[in-house]
This record gives sequence, structure tokens and C-alpha cells, in this order.
Amino acid sequence: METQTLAHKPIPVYVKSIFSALIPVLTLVLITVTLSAKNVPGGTIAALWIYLLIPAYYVVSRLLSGKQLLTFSHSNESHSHEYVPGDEDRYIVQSINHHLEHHESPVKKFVKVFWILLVVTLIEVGIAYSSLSKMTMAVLFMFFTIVKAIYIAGTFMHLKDETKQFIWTLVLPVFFLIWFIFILLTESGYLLGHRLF
Amino acid sequence: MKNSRLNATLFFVAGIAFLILVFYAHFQNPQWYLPAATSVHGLVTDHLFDITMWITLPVFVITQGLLFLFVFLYPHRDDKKADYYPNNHKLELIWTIVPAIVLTWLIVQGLQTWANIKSPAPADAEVIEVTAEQFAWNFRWSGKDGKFGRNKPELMKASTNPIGIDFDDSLSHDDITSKEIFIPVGKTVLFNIQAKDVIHSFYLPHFRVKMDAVPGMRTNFWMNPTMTSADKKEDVKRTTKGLKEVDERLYGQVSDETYKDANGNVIVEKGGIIKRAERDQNGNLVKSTDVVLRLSKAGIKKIMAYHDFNYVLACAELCGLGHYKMRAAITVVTQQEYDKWMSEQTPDFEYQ
Amino acid sequence: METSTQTQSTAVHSHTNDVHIHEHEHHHHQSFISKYIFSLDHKTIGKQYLITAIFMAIVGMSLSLLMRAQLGWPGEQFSFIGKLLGKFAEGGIIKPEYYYALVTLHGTIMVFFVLTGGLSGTFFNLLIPLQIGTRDMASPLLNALSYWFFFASSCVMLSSFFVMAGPASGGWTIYPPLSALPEATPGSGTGMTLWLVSMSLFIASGLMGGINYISTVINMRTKGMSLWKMPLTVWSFFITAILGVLSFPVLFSGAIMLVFDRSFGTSFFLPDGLVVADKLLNHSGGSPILWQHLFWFLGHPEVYIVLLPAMGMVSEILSVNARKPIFGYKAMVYAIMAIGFLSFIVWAHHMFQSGMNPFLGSVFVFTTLLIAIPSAVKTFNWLTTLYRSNIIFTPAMLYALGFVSLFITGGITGIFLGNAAVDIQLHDTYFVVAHFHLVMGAASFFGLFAGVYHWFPKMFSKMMNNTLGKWHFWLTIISLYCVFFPMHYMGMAGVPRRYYAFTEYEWTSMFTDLNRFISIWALIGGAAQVLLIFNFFWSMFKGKPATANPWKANTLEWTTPIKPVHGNWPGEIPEVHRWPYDYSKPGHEEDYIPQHIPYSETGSSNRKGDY
Amino acid sequence: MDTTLSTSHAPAKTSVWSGGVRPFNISYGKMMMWFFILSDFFTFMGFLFAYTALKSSHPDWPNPDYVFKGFPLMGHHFNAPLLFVGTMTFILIVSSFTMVIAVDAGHRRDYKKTVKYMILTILGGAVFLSCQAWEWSHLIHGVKLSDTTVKMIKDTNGNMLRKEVPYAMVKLTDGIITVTPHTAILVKPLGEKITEEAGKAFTVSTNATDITLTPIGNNKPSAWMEFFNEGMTFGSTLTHNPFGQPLFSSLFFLVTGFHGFHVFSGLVILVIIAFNVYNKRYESRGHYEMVEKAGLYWHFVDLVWVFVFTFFYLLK
Repeated sequence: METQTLAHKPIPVYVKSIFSALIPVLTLVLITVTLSAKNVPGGTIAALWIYLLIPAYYVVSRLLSGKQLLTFSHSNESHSHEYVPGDEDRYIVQSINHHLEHHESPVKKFVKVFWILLVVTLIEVGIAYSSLSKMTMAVLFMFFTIVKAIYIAGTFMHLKDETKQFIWTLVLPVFFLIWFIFILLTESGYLLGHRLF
Repeated sequence: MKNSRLNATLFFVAGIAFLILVFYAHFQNPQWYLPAATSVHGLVTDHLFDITMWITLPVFVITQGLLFLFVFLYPHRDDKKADYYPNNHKLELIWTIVPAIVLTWLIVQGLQTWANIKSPAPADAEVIEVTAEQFAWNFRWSGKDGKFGRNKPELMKASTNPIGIDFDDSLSHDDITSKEIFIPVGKTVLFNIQAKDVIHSFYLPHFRVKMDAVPGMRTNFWMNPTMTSADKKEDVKRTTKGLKEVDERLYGQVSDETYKDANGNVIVEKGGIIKRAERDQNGNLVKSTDVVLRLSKAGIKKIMAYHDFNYVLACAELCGLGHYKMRAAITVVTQQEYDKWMSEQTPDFEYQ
Repeated sequence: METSTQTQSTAVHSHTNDVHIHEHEHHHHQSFISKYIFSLDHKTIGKQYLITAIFMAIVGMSLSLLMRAQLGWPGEQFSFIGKLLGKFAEGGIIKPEYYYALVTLHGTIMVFFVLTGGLSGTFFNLLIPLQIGTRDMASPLLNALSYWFFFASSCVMLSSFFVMAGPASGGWTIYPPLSALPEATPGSGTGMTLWLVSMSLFIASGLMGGINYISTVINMRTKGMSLWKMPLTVWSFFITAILGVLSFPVLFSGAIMLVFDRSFGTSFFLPDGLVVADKLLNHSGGSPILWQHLFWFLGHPEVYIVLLPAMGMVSEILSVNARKPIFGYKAMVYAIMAIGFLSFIVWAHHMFQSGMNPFLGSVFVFTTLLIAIPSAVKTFNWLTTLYRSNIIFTPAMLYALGFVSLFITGGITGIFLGNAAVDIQLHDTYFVVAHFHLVMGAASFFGLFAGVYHWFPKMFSKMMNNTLGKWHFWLTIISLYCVFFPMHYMGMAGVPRRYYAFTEYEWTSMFTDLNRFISIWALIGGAAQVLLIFNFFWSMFKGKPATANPWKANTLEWTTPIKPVHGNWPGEIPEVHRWPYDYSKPGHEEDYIPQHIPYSETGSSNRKGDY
Repeated sequence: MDTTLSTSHAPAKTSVWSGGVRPFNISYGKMMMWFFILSDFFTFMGFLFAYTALKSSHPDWPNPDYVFKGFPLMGHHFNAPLLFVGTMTFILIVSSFTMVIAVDAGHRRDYKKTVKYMILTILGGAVFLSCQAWEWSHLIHGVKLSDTTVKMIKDTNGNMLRKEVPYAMVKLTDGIITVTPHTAILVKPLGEKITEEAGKAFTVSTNATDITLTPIGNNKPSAWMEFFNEGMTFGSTLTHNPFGQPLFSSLFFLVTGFHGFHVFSGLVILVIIAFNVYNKRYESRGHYEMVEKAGLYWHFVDLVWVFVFTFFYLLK
């Protein structure tokens, strides 16, 4: 069974080292070559390359070392209930009770978050009245918005109590939004200079 | 599975026939392959097209070939078992990394070409303002002063002032407008493109120019034509001239001699274009002008003819009912002819 | 099988809290209406999707044939078309306004209603619960609602054929200002309003379905069905559902803004100084390109929403009928993920020549061409799956093989289009038409066909006729290639798409013969579909009764009873022990080992590193 | 034949992902609500990003401080930016807080407390909606827009700056600017106002039809814009906006309307659920997860408001 030995033979060290060396070198070469392309904002392209090649490096190195790309690891919560069809209600009751047993009354925490939200909003209004530059204000506002969003989602929506993997499931798609706004801002800056009226 | 072998063979034959037909179609009709560009940047993009073709063609042939070959080689037999061959990391890595490297190279080529095409036009470029509307193209030259006068949406009247030139602005007094484009050969031409109503696309297929005309904003594209219309026409004439069968495929051809029927009536003159169909004044399609029919009635089997050729401007973005006939003529002339043409033009201001 | 339904009912009783009460009231006395029309059973809903989609596909295909009639024989008078379309084709010649309506609705119906609604709706509903081993979707009620929203949106879309000025005619991408200004084209009146209403309903349906599929796959897999044991079908469905849930909302916001522009006088997508028919419009400040960004943020993932499920099903069917494990299972999964991820960051390659910031052109060339890498991995893996296999030529297998061929052909042309500089010539020409019809249209249709032939026994407990299926395959693939391959040549010459006639230009009229050739093959291909439709409905009633596992496949759906029961398995849901691709395993007598067979029963064939 | 064959097989590693287990330890109902929220978040972001894109492609985007400066019962001249919307935000935070207490009471199956706090939440939501109604109507009813529309604005060279715009939208180029209103009647009061408030920035001359402004020194256009914004109160509608770009008010009404619609549907859901809780509908189920799901939705409405607040009211 030649095929089987093929499948399970470890990859020789020299192949690994060549590939591992190749990727950083390739990255540098690519950045240099793209930078030489005329009229392309070099920094952005370079950032793109780094940003896409680092994951690629991770993937390749994981594959080369024979590891899995994604490991669906054990949850840090030990009380995952076995799933039995038709059992949803019982499961919900159990998990709520479990939650109540293991956590002290959260009302205090809610009050705290309430005050935080209030104060942050007041700070924001204060900043709006201040004479800071537009750019500084924008950065501060975005920062405080994210702070508020984290508190609302984390505490009020109990996201902090969920498993890490679930949190990542919800947070990762936001990457696409960041990419989207990056593109739209680049676009509207260009449009500003090309408007007719 | 009693007809496994039959299906496998069928698949193989079909596959081989497919590949052969692909190549046959190509070599039978070489004129169908990307026609040569007549602009400087067009030659570069065509080159990129060729590179991509040379990379992908072998991939196409090999992968399709393997598909048909495997199907042919391994139809079901009850007495054998397939290989249990679930994975091979090395193989998978190879065909991840090899395409990645090849594509990276293509990307870099593409980016450089793109950046060059999209770089700002040289300062001495001839500027032509293009205004698209449903369903016509309007062109404007800045005239002697090198500056365009204002145009205003509220002055736009399709019949009298399609691009709404404001004649209160003295800069507009020497502006020249036209419904067709004249450009000098070998000189950079910058098109400033805008639209009045909906999105159109300024498309010069032979020059590899395509840019949407977007209402409310100005887009642009610059290019450098390499061949005058007359030269190109002559070039096409030279390469396509020959005896053509008189049958229904004889259209879009220019007759190189005068052909008469038995009564001495002219069927087609020398230099006459044989059209498949024409439109009457109402825009309705009228069937063929009968040239072919009359030629064959007169017993003429073959005529000496060549392809007609004109540069053309078309619209490439769906813009409404007249999208398909939103055309304009574009003529590339020598610098002298261009200057002459320019001097003959009367600025619109003088008609006011 | 009635008895098994009865025994089943107890197990399903308290299945979901939301439908809990509903089940109590209706379960035991199912009338025709509650069983077949307002059913909450995922299998029935899948079939409802399929039959609606078949109807929509017939409509969509007829539209394309009408278009082909116009393009192949421009100016020819077809009296039956005149009778069919009335004032839209006086004297039997289709008018330009109706031609553009045909273009628009053909695109919309095929992309959304057949290949998204039909393909996803049918097979996600049918296969997800059956293949991961659960009794139904997470929320059957939402699932049924999803179908009825889909049905309503189909009705609204079809109703636009009957409004005075005709259906929407701005192309399926409905770029404003054309789509926003009724003055600009007749189709932008009521027809466009109906289009937008229909799409909003469709998006609602898609979201209800999507969150259901994702939750079901995450939460309700049977014991042992780890993610690495899921069939590639479920993997692709899972990723597709995620794409839908994340991309459709953005189109929704765009569509709402367009509705406001059209009906309430705002100008989000309408700039200053619009002059239509010598009338200066009052709009101010908007940006037409903004719509294109919002649209293509959905539009590109949409392409993969259409294609990924077909890829998943083809992988499964190839493996089953090649009697060989799919090669590089994990690489296939990673490729699906990579394609899903990349599909979100490449949308503006549809806009290279649209007047957007040219710098973005560079960014999107880069991301776009990267998609070729996972696609190449998938293609090579399919080919290696066939290497030293033992191929059984069922109609489903033929379609899967056809899919691979179409995917290669159409995929390769994508490399030309993805390069902005080359795209200058090819953008919005027949090259694009050929490219996406092959790689997304025809290939996804082949996935759909393969799925129908393969899972028909599971849907209707009958077998389809193989001979008809094979004839259907050969006629379809030959006509497809004859239709779409020549279009590449037209595209290279620069023949623009969405032209009502090519007789206006010398440079396009040289393709008149080719156009007629294409039209003839389109008619043949269209006629060939009668074979499928006949086969489908005839087999439904008169087909050979199906056996429990007719294709000797490994996945869980073949362990359910031949006659489907509510709750899928009359007894316990089988536990899963192995990956779904143990075909032709050395040391095992049979050439397949279903997923629920424990390793303890297959001692002689167990190996180190088994999945 | 093959050395790797073995009769015993090591049992597969089990993890939360290996099937038969809820990997996130969440019921599917809650999970579906979360995924719905995620997708709805994308819809909102579609709107807000469109807002950002349009805003950054316009130089004359209004400064929100001059738009949202009123307060109920304080009259037109009240000038405290963000005060009212800050109050609205406060109300929404309070209602979010009461909701989270209701959810917690639901977990403890204290149906009375749950109902009580849900009613408080509903009240909060209703007050928020009323505030929004005031803000909308306050923006819409000002000076009638038709009275303040300027047909054409030219600079002294005769270049058209804008067609049919209110005063406040005049774009300033360097040099002198002539503003030509289409009704002479208006010129007088406005002219007076201008002479009164223009301060030292411009020299102002008016006649029956024109107002001519000549900047003194190096006045910046923005100062001029702000002067107009401060000087007058206009009403804005979906399609007209005296404070600057009409798109601003279009988007304002669209996005706050869409958010308000979410608040409203949230209220309907809360009322139904509160009613069910009161009727002990969930008591028989043994848990109050429906309250929690409704709570998730309600908090999401709050979460989105945080973003709307930032994009519309804070960022300048």
C-alpha cells in the first residue's frame, strides 16, 4: 500500500525549513516589488501583504508540522450538557440553575455598568463641548463607543458569560465591517475630489 | 454496472472532442482571438492577456484532460476496489503553493500595468470632455485658450445646448463641440468623462478604453492612439481582401470591384458596403438590402471584397432602451489633419 | 409506515419550545393542508422549495430563450412571441424595453430564486438535519416561515410581469440612477418597486433560513458527529449560511435607501445636476457608486452562496460514486472556509471600470486573484479523488463530473477578469457573460441537478429514470458548452453585454452567425430540460420504488426509513463513529462503511490515523 | 500486507465539538437570536457606513452641534448641543438596566418582579420613542422651508454655487459672495439678522434682492457656515435641510427612523412577553428564556443606539 505510506510519511526537515524560510523572503520581495509599482500608495499595499501573509505563514507552518489548522478545543466551561433532542426546556432550566448556583447576585454588577455607561456618555458630551481637534475627537468618540458597546454586550447581554469560542464567533465577522468602512472611506475621499457640482 | 465502459468511453470521446473543438474553433477563426489594440497601453494589457492565456491554457488542457482520462481509465468493475487514498499533505501543499506563486507574479504584473494606466495624464495631453446622455455622446474641446467654460445642468437642452454650456462665461466662447471624436495619432488624449442622467460607459473597444460615465462626478481615462483610421482601414483591407463566397455570410464587406447584373444595372459599386440589414427612418429593421440575392441571381459566385473597418465608441453599461445603439464615430487622424479640422470648427458661441 | 409515525410522535413532542403547543394541537390529525402545505417538517419544506424553484427555473429559462430568439434572429417576426407578449412584442418582435426586462428578470430569478432559494432552500432543509442526525431544524416554525416568505417574494416578482410598464429593466444589479428614475426607463416604475419589495421579502426569508441552518449545525449534531466528521455537503451549507447571514443585511440597507430615493424624494444614490429628458431633477448630493459598493458587498458573497452548496454536493457525490474517499478532506474544508472569507473582501472587482478610486482597483486585484488558490486546491482534490477510483455512472455522477469540467473552464476565465488591466477590455462584455454563466450559473445548476438525481430517492422514496437522466446530461452539457464557449470570443472582440441587437455596429455584427449558433443550441438545451421535468414528475408517481441505500453511501440520511417519517428516525438517532468517506477501505469486505458503524465492528480495516 | 492495520482502535478524543453536545453551551433559541442580532447589526452598519461615506465626500456637511441643540419647551433660541439627545441616551440606558434586572428576575422565576421591571422597561422605551417624536417634529417644524429657499447662489464672477438651496448651504469661495433669494420679502429680516450678527467677519450690504458679503481679513468658510447655522432655525425634512447637505437630514430620518422602528417592535415584543409572564405562560415551561431573548433584542437596540449616537450626534 504505497498510498498509505505516502499519506503518513513525515515531511522531511529540509522541505520544512525551505518553506519556512521562503515565506518571509517572499513577503519582503513582494513588498519591494509592489512598492515599485507606480502611483500605488505603498504603505497600504505593504500592510495588505503583511496582513495576508502572516496568516498564510501560520497556515503553512501548521500544516508542515503536521498539526491541524483549527483545533476545536475543549471548552473552558466544564458543564456542557449532552444534547438530547426534545430536551431543550430541561436543558435551559438546568443551565439557568447552574448559572444561579455559581454566580452571586449580578444586580450589583448591573448597577456598576449602568453608572459606567452614564459617565462615559457624559464624558462624550463633555468632549463634544471641548475645543479638541476634529481628529482627536473622532478617535476618542470611537474609543468610547467601543467601550460602551463592550459593556452593553458583555454585561447586559451576558456575552462575557458565554464561551470564548462563541464570543469570537460573534466578534470575528466585524472584521468584514472594518474592511468595508476602510474601502468606503478611501472611495469617498476620491469622490470628494471628483465631484462635478 | 453494465454500461460503465460505454459511459466512460463516451465521456472520454466527448472530452477529447471538446478539447479538439476548442482548438479547432480557434485556428479556424483566428480573427476571433483578441483583436490587436491600437493604443500604447492597449498593447500592454493585451500582452498581459497573452501571459494569462499562456499560463491558464496548459492548466485548462491538463486538468480537463486528466478529468476525462481518469473517467476513461476507472469505470466501475465489480472485481476491483478503488484505492483508499484519503490525503497527501505534500501534494496538497504543492498545489497550494505553486498556484500562489504563479498568481502572485500575475498580481504584480497586473498591479504595475494598472498603476501605469491609471497614473495622471501627461501635462501636454489633448483634453476632450465627454458628456454622455440617453442616448448620445457629446464632445467638447477647450479651443484656443486651453480652458473649458462652465456648464450648467439647468441650461442643458438636448436640441440646442446638450451639455449646458454657459455662454456668460467668457472661457466658453471658443469651446468647440462635436458629436463625433477626432483625435491626433501618436499624441496623448485625456478624456474627461461625465454623464447627465444615468451611468453610461465610455468604451473604445479597439483602444482598450473603458470607463463609466457617472452622473455627478468626473472620471477620466487617457490613452495614446497608435494608428490612424485610414491606416487601420488599409491594414484591415490588406489582411482581409480576397475572393468571398456569395452567400448569406457576405456582410460587413466592402466590394473591391463594381458588379452588375445581366441588364447592366449596378448591384454593388466598388467601395460599396454590403450590409446584412438596415434601419429605415423610423428605426425599424429592414431585411437585407438584397445585394446577396441579386448577386447570386446574376450568377456571380465569388466577389472580391474586404472587411470594412471603423473605430467606434459604444456604451458598455446598461443605460436604458437605447443602450445598444448609443454609438459615436471616432476618427484618428494625423496631426496636420487634426489641426486642419480644428481650425475649421466654429465655436458654438458664434451660433448664439 | 403509519405506525412508525405514531411511535415517533412521542419522541418529537417537546422538540422545541416555540412550536411546542402547536405540535400538541396538530400532530395527531394531520390533514392534507397541515401535512403538505403548512408543514413544519424540514423534508416537506425542502420539497416545497424545490418545486417552487423548478417553476421559477422554467420561467427564468423561458426568459433567456426569448432573449436568445431576439439575439439569434434580430428583427425576425415570431408570431407566437407576439401572441405571448402582446404589446411588448408587437408584430412578433420583442421591444427593447421588454428585452431589458427579460435580461433583468432572467438574472434575478436565476440567481436569487433558483440558485439561492432553490438550491439552498431545498438541500439545506433536506440534508442538514438528515446528515448531521437530528430530528428537525432548530426552529421548524421559522423554517416554514422562511419558505412562505420565499413563496411570497416569488409571487411578487412574477406579478411584476403584469404591470402596465413592464417589469424592472435595470439589470439584476439595478444600478441607480437608472433604477431610481422612472423618467429614465419604463421599467423603473412600478416594476422596480415590485422588484425591491420582492427582494426585501427574499432577504427576510434568507435570514430566517440562515440563522436556522447555522444554529442547527452548531447545536444539534448527533453524538459523535464532530465537525471533522461532517460530510462536505454540510460544511459547505454551513459556510454558505454564514455568508448569507452576513451579506444579505447590507443589501437590505441599500435596498431600503433605494426605495427612499425612488419613492420619498431622497437622493442617497442620486447626485446633483441630473438632467433627464431636458428636465433638471431636484436631487442633490448622492453617489451612484455607493450603491454599487453596497450591492456588491452582498453581490460577491452571493456568487459563492450559489456555488458553495453545489461544490459540497458535488464533492459528496463524486466520492460516493467513485467509491473512493474524497481526497484531502480537510484541505477541502479549509478551501471552503478560505473562499467564504475571501468572498467578503473582493467585491469591488465588479467595479474596476466604474469610476471608483483606481487605488481600490489595485487592492481588489490582489484579493480577487487569491481566490484562485483555494479554487485550484478544490479542483486538484476532485481530480485526485477520481484517480484510481471505481466510477459508477449514475446521472448524479455525470453531473458531478460535468460540474468539475464547467468549474475549470469558467474558473480559469476568472483569472483574466480579476486582473483590472485586462478587465478594461473584458468588463461588461460577453466574456463576463460566458465566465459567470459557466462557473456560477451552469456549474451551480449542475450541482442542483446532481443533487436532485442523487437525493430524489430520499425525497420521494422513488428512483428516477437513469436513461432519461443520462440523455438529459449529455444534451445539457453539450448545449451549455456550445452556448457559452463561443461567447468568450465575442467578449474578446469587445461585444458588450445587455445589447438588444448587434446589428448596429460592424464590429459586433460579424458575430451574427455565431449568435444564431448560440441561440440554436440554447433552444436545444432548453428543450432538453423537458426530459428532467418529465423524469422528475413521472418518477415521483411512477418511478421504481427506492431501496434504503441505493447508492451505497456512508452518510446518515441513508439510515432513515425509505418512507420518510416525521422526526426522521423511528427510534434512536444513530451515533456517528467515523468520517463519511470510508469507501473501498482495505480490509473491509464491502466497499463502503457507513458513518454509524463503530470501529469495533470493522476491526480488520481499522488503521492508525483514521478520521 | 499492511503494518498499520490494527484491530483495536483508540476511541476518538471527545470535545464539546464532537457532537451530541451544545458546543457553545447555549440553547439554539438564544443562539438564533444572537445570529439575528449579528445580521441586523450589519444592516445598521450598512446605513451608518453609507452615512460616513456620504459625509466624507461632502465639504458642506452640517455640524451636528448646530442641528441638535434644542430642548423641549425651551424655544427656538435655546442652544445646548447634545443635551436632549444625551437625555434620550440616558433614558435608553435606564430602560436597558431595568430590562437586565427583569431578565435576572426571570432566571429566578420571580414572575412579579419580572413583570414589574418589564413594565418599567416598556415605559422607558415609550418615553424614548416620545423623545424621538419630539426631536423629529422639532426638526421638521421650524421656519417653513419654502420661505427660505434661495433659487440660485452665485459668487461675484457669476459662478453658480448651488441651485435652490437655503442660505446656510452657500459654499464660500475666496472673495465676495452674492446671495440672491427668490423672494425679496425675506431679505429684510434676514438681512437685518445678518448685519446684526455677522460681527466683524464680513461687511454686509443689502438691497431689495441681494445680500452681498465681503469677508474681512482671512475669514475661513467654516466660520461663515457656522455663523449662518447659529443665526437661524429652519425645519428639515427627509429631502430638505437648511443646515447643509440635504443628505444629512435624509439619513437622519432614515436611520433614526429605522432605529425607532426597532424600538417600537421591541416594545411590541416586550408587551406580549410581559403579558405572557403575567399569565404565567412561561411558568409551565419551567424557565423564562423568552424574557431573556426579548432582553437580548432590547439591549441590541440600545447597543445600536450607541453607534447611532456616535455617528450622528458626536462625530463632526
